Amino acid sequence: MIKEASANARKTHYTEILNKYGMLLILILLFSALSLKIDGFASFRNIFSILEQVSMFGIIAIGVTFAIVTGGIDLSSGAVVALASVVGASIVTGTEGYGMTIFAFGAAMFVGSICGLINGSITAYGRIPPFIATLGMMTMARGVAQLVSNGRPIDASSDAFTSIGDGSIFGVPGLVVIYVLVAITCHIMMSRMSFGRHVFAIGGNVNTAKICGVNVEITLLKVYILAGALAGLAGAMLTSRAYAGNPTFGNMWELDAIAAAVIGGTSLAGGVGSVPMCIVGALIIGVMNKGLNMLGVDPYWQQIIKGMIIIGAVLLDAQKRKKA
Amino acid sequence: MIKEASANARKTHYTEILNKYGMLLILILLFSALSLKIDGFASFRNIFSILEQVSMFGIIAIGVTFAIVTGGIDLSSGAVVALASVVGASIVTGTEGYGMTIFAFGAAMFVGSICGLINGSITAYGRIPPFIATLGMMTMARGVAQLVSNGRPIDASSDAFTSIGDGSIFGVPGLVVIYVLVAITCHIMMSRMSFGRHVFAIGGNVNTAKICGVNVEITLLKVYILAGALAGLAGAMLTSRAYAGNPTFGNMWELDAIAAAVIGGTSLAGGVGSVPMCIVGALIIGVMNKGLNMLGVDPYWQQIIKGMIIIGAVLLDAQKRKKA
Amino acid sequence: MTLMTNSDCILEMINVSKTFPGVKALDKVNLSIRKGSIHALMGENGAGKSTLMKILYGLYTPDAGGEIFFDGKPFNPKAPIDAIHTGLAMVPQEISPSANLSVAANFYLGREIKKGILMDQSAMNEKTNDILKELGIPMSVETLMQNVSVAKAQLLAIATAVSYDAKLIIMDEPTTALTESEVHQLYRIVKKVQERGIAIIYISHKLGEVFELSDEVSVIRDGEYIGTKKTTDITKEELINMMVGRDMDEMFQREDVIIGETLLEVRNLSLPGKFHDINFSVRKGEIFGIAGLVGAGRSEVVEALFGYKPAESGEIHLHGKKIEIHKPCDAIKHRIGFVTEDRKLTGLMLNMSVTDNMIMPELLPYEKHHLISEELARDVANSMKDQLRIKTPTVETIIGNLSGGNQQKVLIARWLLLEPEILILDEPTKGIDIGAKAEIYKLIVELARLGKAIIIVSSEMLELLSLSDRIMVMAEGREVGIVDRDNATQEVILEMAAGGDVPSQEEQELESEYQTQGVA
Amino acid sequence: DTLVIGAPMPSFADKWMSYLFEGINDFNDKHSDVEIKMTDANEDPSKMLNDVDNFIDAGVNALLVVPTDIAIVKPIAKKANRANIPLVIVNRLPDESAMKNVDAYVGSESIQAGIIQAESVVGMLDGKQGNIAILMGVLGHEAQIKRTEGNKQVFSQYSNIKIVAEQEGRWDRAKALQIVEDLLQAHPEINVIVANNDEMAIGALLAARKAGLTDADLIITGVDATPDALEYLGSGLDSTVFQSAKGQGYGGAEIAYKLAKGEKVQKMNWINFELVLEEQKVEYLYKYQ
Ligand SMILES: Nc1ncnc2c1ncn2[C@@H]1O[C@H](COP(=O)(O)OP(=O)(O)OP(=O)(O)O)[C@@H](O)[C@H]1O
Ligand SMILES: Nc1ncnc2c1ncn2[C@@H]1O[C@H](COP(=O)(O)OP(=O)(O)OP(=O)(O)O)[C@@H](O)[C@H]1O
Ligand SMILES: [Mg+2]
Ligand SMILES: [Mg+2]
Repeated sequence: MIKEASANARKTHYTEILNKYGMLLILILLFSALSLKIDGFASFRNIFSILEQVSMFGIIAIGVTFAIVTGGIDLSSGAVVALASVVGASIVTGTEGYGMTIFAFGAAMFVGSICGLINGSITAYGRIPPFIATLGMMTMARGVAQLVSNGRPIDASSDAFTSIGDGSIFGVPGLVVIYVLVAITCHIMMSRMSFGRHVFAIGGNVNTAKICGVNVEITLLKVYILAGALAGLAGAMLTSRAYAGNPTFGNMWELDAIAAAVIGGTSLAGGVGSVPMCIVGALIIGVMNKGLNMLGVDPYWQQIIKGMIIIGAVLLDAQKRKKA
Repeated sequence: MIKEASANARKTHYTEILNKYGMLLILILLFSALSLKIDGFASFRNIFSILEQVSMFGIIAIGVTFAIVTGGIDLSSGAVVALASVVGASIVTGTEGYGMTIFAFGAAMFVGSICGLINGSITAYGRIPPFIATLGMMTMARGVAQLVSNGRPIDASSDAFTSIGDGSIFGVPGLVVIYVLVAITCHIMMSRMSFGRHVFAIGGNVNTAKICGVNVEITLLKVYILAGALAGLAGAMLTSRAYAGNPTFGNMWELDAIAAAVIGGTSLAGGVGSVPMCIVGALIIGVMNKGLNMLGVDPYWQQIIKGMIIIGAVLLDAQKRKKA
Repeated sequence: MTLMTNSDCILEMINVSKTFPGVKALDKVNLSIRKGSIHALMGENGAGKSTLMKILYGLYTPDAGGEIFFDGKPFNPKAPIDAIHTGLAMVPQEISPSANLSVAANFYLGREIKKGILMDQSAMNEKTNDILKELGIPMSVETLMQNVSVAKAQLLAIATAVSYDAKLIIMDEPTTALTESEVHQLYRIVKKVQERGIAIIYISHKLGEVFELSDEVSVIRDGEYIGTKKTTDITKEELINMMVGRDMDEMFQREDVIIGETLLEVRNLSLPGKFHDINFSVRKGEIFGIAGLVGAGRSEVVEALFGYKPAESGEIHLHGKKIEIHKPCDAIKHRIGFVTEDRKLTGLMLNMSVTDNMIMPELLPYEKHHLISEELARDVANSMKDQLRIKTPTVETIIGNLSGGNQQKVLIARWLLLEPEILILDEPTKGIDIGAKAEIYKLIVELARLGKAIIIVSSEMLELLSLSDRIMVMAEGREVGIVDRDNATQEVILEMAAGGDVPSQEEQELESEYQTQGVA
Repeated sequence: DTLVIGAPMPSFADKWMSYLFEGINDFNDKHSDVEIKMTDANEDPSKMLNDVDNFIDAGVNALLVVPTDIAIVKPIAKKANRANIPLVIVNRLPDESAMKNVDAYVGSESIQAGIIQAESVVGMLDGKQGNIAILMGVLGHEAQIKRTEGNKQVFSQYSNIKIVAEQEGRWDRAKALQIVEDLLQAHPEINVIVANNDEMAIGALLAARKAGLTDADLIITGVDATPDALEYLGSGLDSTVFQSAKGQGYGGAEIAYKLAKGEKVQKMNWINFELVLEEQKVEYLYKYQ
C-alpha cells in the first residue's frame, strides 16, 4: 500500500514535470534534431544568433503574455513596432551620440505606452473586448506610422544608435542582453509582485478579483501600457538592427508573439502563463525558423512545415497532459 | 407604484431594442451621413455595389460567427480563400462551360471543408485552442496555395465562370444572391435547427452541454467544416469576380470577418451571436470602406479612421448598454 | 462478496476506484441501489461522493479493476450520452445551465424535439410548460436562463432530470441553493418521482433531509466504502459516527460572548430596485443574522455594504465615523471581509492554487523586499489548511480539483487571513459537511469573542437561530424588523419573512392560469 | 566542391518576382558547380536580416539579395562586409552611401518605370484633359514609392493633367477592383488609371467593364508586362512596362557566381524598362514561352 502510494507519488512527480516543462523538452528535441542535421547548429554563435532573431518578437510575446493572462489579447503589437520604429528613426536620423540614442529608445517606448494606454482605457473603462480594441489600434497605429513617415523608410544609421543592434557585451549581442533584462524584470513582476498576482487574479476570475479588492481597471491599464511599451522597445531594437525605421515593420508579428505565448502554455482563457515558458515558446519558433532556413527548405514548404510544427508542438503537449 | 412599474417596463423595452438593434441604428446613421455627403450614395446601384463588395468576407464572417459562438475562432479563413481561389481557378483555366464552373465552386468549397475538418479535428479531438489550430492552418493553407500556384495568379476568365461574379438576377448581382442564400440557410441552421442550439450550448457552457448529451466534438467538427466551406465559397466567388485565382488573395480577411462578427454583437466569449447581426456588422465595414474610398480620403488616414470607426461603433454600443 | 447481480438492484458498483494525480479519491467502493428506492449517500467533504457519481455518469473513467452493473447488465459509460441512453439522469453538484439559452431550450438540450430538420420550438415550450406545471414550478419557459434565480435553476435542473425517461436519478446536493419552502417543494417532487418506480441517489449533508426522504443510506469516508443501512434502522448519532469515524455532538451549543460598543452602523441604505432604507448596527462581539426568503435582497445588502455593488444612497458608519465604501478595496482597507454566496461566480479562481486563492485580498504580509515570498504564503496557507482541516494534497493544488465543501473552506480561510474587524458571511456553510460546519461555527464564535463583528446571511433557519445574537428579517428588499435572540423562533421569522412575500406579477399570472385550469 | 550562394528574397507571393526566381533557378540548373538557396522574407525587412544572418552563419560564398526595401541594404552590406562575403543587390537600387559596401547591382531604377508609364499616358491623352487615379502597391514598398514618384514627376509638368485620387490597392487585383468601382462612382470624370503593377491594372479594367465603360472611355496602364496583362493589352489595358525579371534573376545569379569564384565584375549593371503597347504584345508574350 505504501509502496503503491510512493510509486504513485513518483508518477505524479513525473507527470507534473512533463506538464510544466513539456515544451522545454520539445524545444530541446527540436534543437537536438537540427543540430544533428546541420553542422554548427549547436554552436554558441548560432545560439546567440537565434536568440538575437528571437529577441524582438520575444519581448513582444512577454507583453502579450501579460495581456493574455488577464484574459485579454493584444493584436496591435506589430503595428506598434512599426510606429515606434518610425518615431525612433526620425529622432536619430542625421544625428549622432548616445544621448540621442537613449532618447530615441525612450521615445519609441513612450509611443508604445501611449498606444497601450489607449488599448487599456478602451478595454478597461469602455468594457469592449480587447480583441476589437487592439484590432482597431493595429489599423490606426499602422496608419499613423505611414502618416509620420510618409510611407517611406527613415534612415537610422547613426553609429551610436546602430551599435545597440550591432554591438555585443562580452560576446553577447546587445539585443540579447536587452531581451534577458526585460525577461528577468517581467518574470519578477509577474511571479513575485502583487501586480502580477492581480494580473492572474483578473484572468482567473474577474469578479473574485474585484471582491478581493483588486483595482481591475488600473491593473488592466498597466498591463496594456506594459505590452505597448515592450512593443515600442522591440520597434526601437529592430530599427537599430535594420538601420532604419519603416512603416511596414512588424507585419504579423503579433501573431508570432501570441503563438509564442500560447506554445509556452499561456491559456487564452486567462489565468495561466509564465515568462520563462513564453521564452521557450519564442525559442521554439526561432529555432524552427532558423533550422528550416539553414536546411534550405523551399519557402512554400517552410510555411506548411511551420504551421505543422506549431500545431504539432501544442498538440503533443496537450496529449501528454491528457495521458497524465 | 404601478405607474413606476409600467414606466420601468417601457424603459426596459426601449433598452432591449437598443441592445438588440443598436448596431443597426449605427449602420443606418453611418449610411445616412455618407448619403448626405456623397451624391448617389443612397442609390440602389450603390447599395448593390456595397452588398457585392461585402458578400465575400460577409460569407466568411457568417462561418466565423458559428466558430465564435462556440467560444472558438477561425483565423485561417483568409488563407483558405487563397487556397480555394487557386484550386478553383486551376479547374476552370482554359476551359468553358457551366459544368466546369459548378465543379470549380464545388472543389473550392471542398478544399475549404478539408481545411475546416483539420481545424475542427485538432480543436475538438486534440483539445488545443482553436486560435492556435487555425493560426497554424493559416500558415499552412497559404503555403499550399503558393505551392499549387507556384506563387502566381491563375487565369480564370472563362465566360461561364466569370458570369457568376459578373452576372445578375433581376438586377441583383450574382454574388449578392449567393450571400443572401447563404445567410438565410445559415440563419435557419443557427436559430432553428438543433445543430445551432448545440452551437450555442457549447459556447454557453461546454460542460453543461456535455452533461446534457450534446456531442461536443462532432458539433465542433461541423462548425469548423462549415466555416471552412464558406471561406472556400468566398474564395470561388472572389476568383469569379477577379477573373483569376491568386495565392495572395484574402490577406487579413479573417480579421475583417471577425470584426464584422463582433461588431454585430457576437461575443468572443462564446454563446452569443446571430447571422442577421453579423450581416449588419459586415455592412458597417463595407459602408465605411466604400464611403472612405468615395470621399477620396488619404489612404493613411483611411486606416486611422477605419480603426476609430470600428472601436467607436463597438464602444457606442457598449456604452448604450451600460446606461440601459 | 458474490459477483452475481442482484435482480432487486437497479445499480451495483463493485470495487470501484479512482485515482487523480496525487489523490486516491475512491478506493474499492461498493454501492447497490435497489429499484425504486431513495438511497442517500453521505460522507464528509472530499469523501468522494461526487467523484463516484461522475464515474456513473461517464464524466470520469474509473481505475481498472472495478465493475458496474446497471439493471443487471455491465455498464461502462464513456460519456454522459451513454449514461442517458442507459437510463440515468443527474443533477450535478455545481449546476451551471447555459445562461444564454431559454428555460425550454435548456430543458430539451441534447434531445430537441424536431419537426423535419427544424426544431419544433413551440412543442418544446409547451411540453416544458406542462412538466413544470405538473411538478409545481411555475415559470415562463421562454425566459433566458441568466434571468432565473439560482434556486429556480436548481429546481429546473431537477425537473429536467426527472423528465428524462430515467430509471435512476442522481441528485448531488440538490438543496444547497434552496430555502425551506423550496426544499419542501423538492421533497414533493422526489416523492412523486419515486412513485413512478424511479430510483434516486440522494447526496446531502443535511441529516434531516436524509431521514425524511431516504429508504437506505450509504456512507463513504476518505474514498472508502463504510457501509449501507436502512434509514429506519439507524440513529443520527450512529450515522454521524459512520461518517466521521468518531462520536460527535451534532447540536451546536453557542456560548455567550461579551458584547461591546457599536462597531458598524448602517443608515438608510438604498439601492433602487434591490433594497430600500436598510438600518441596522452591529456591535463588537456580536453575531448579526439576516434572514429572508430567496430573493429578499439579503445578498444585495451585504454586497452593497462591501462595495461590490454599491448602494445609491445611505450612510455607513464605522467606529462612529462615516466612511465611504465605493469599491471592495475600500471595505478591505477598513478590514471588512466577505465570503460571497456564489462560489463559482465570485469566489473561486478555479485554475489557480489553493494558496493563491487564499492570500489574494491582502498580499502585503507576504512580501519581503517588495517581493512576494512563496514560502511565507505557503506556510500561512498550510496552517490554514490544518486549522480548517481542508482536504487537499498540497496547498499548491489547483483549487478546481478540490471537492465543493473544501473549496468553501478555502474561501473562508481567505477572509480569516485578513484578520477582519467585521466579517460578512453569505451562506457560509453551503455544501459543508456536519463536522466542518461545527468547526466553522466554533470559529465564528471565536472571532466574536475576539471582539469582531459578524454579519451572517443564511437560508438555514437553524444556523441563524443557533448562531445569531440578533436577526434582521428582510422581505422584498425591505427591512421587516430585527428580532433578539430571546424572541427569535422559526415561526416568528418565517412569518415576518413571508409578510412581505408578494409573488411577482408574472408568477401571479402563471399561478392564476394554473388555477383556472385546475392544476396547481 | 560546389559554391553556395545565399539568396534572400523579399516575397514568394509576388508574381513578378516569381519570374525573377525562375531566372535564378535557370542559372542554378545550368551550372552544376553552384547551389543557390533562396529564402522568403514575406516582405518583412527584419525577416530578411535574419535570412542574411543565417546565410552568413552557414558560410555561403556569395549573397544575392533582392531587398525588401532599399533602407535594409545598409545593414545587409555591413554584415556581408564584416563576414567578407561578396554581395549582389538585384532589382531595387540602394542609395549611394549603401552602394559603397555593395559589390554589384543588377537592375534598374524603379522611378523609371513610373516615368515611362506616365509618359505613355501623356502621349495617349495627346493634350486632352486627363483625370487620373493612381493605384498604389502596399504603402512603404520600394516599388510603390518610386513608381508613384515617377508618375507624379511627369504629370506635374502638364496642366491638362490632374490627379484626382490616389488609393492603396496593395498590389492586389481584388482590392483594386473594389477601389476602382468606388472611385468611378465617386469621380465619373476619371479617364486614366495608372496602377503600380499589372495585377491592379487588371482589377481596374474589370471594374471599368462592370461599370459599363468601354476601352475608349478609359486609359489603363500597369507595370510588369506579366503574361496575364499582355493578354489584356489592347482589350482594356493600354500599356504596361516591361522589366526583364528573368534577365535580372539570371544576370544577378551570374554576377554572384563570378564574385564567388573571385572574378572581377562590373559594379553597375543596368537593365532598362521597356514600354509595351498593343503592337508589341506578341513579341513580349514570346519571351515567356
Ligand atoms: N478533477 C480532479 N482532479 C484531482 N483531484 C480531484 C478531482 N476531482 C476531485 N478530486 C479529489 O477527489 C476527492 C473527492 O472529491 P469529491 O468531489 O468526490 O468529494 P465529495 O464527497 O463530493 O465532497 P463534497 O461534499 O465537498 O462535495 C477530493 O479529495 C478532491 O480533492
Ligand atoms: N440577473 C438577474 N436578472 C433577473 N433577476 C435576478 C437576477 N439576479 C438576481 N435576480 C433576482 O433578484 C432577486 C434578489 O436576489 P438576492 O440574491 O439578493 O436574494 P437573496 O435575498 O440574497 O436570496 P438568496 O441569496 O438566498 O438567493 C432574486 O429574486 C433573484 O432571482
Ligand atoms: Mg461533491
Ligand atoms: Mg443571496
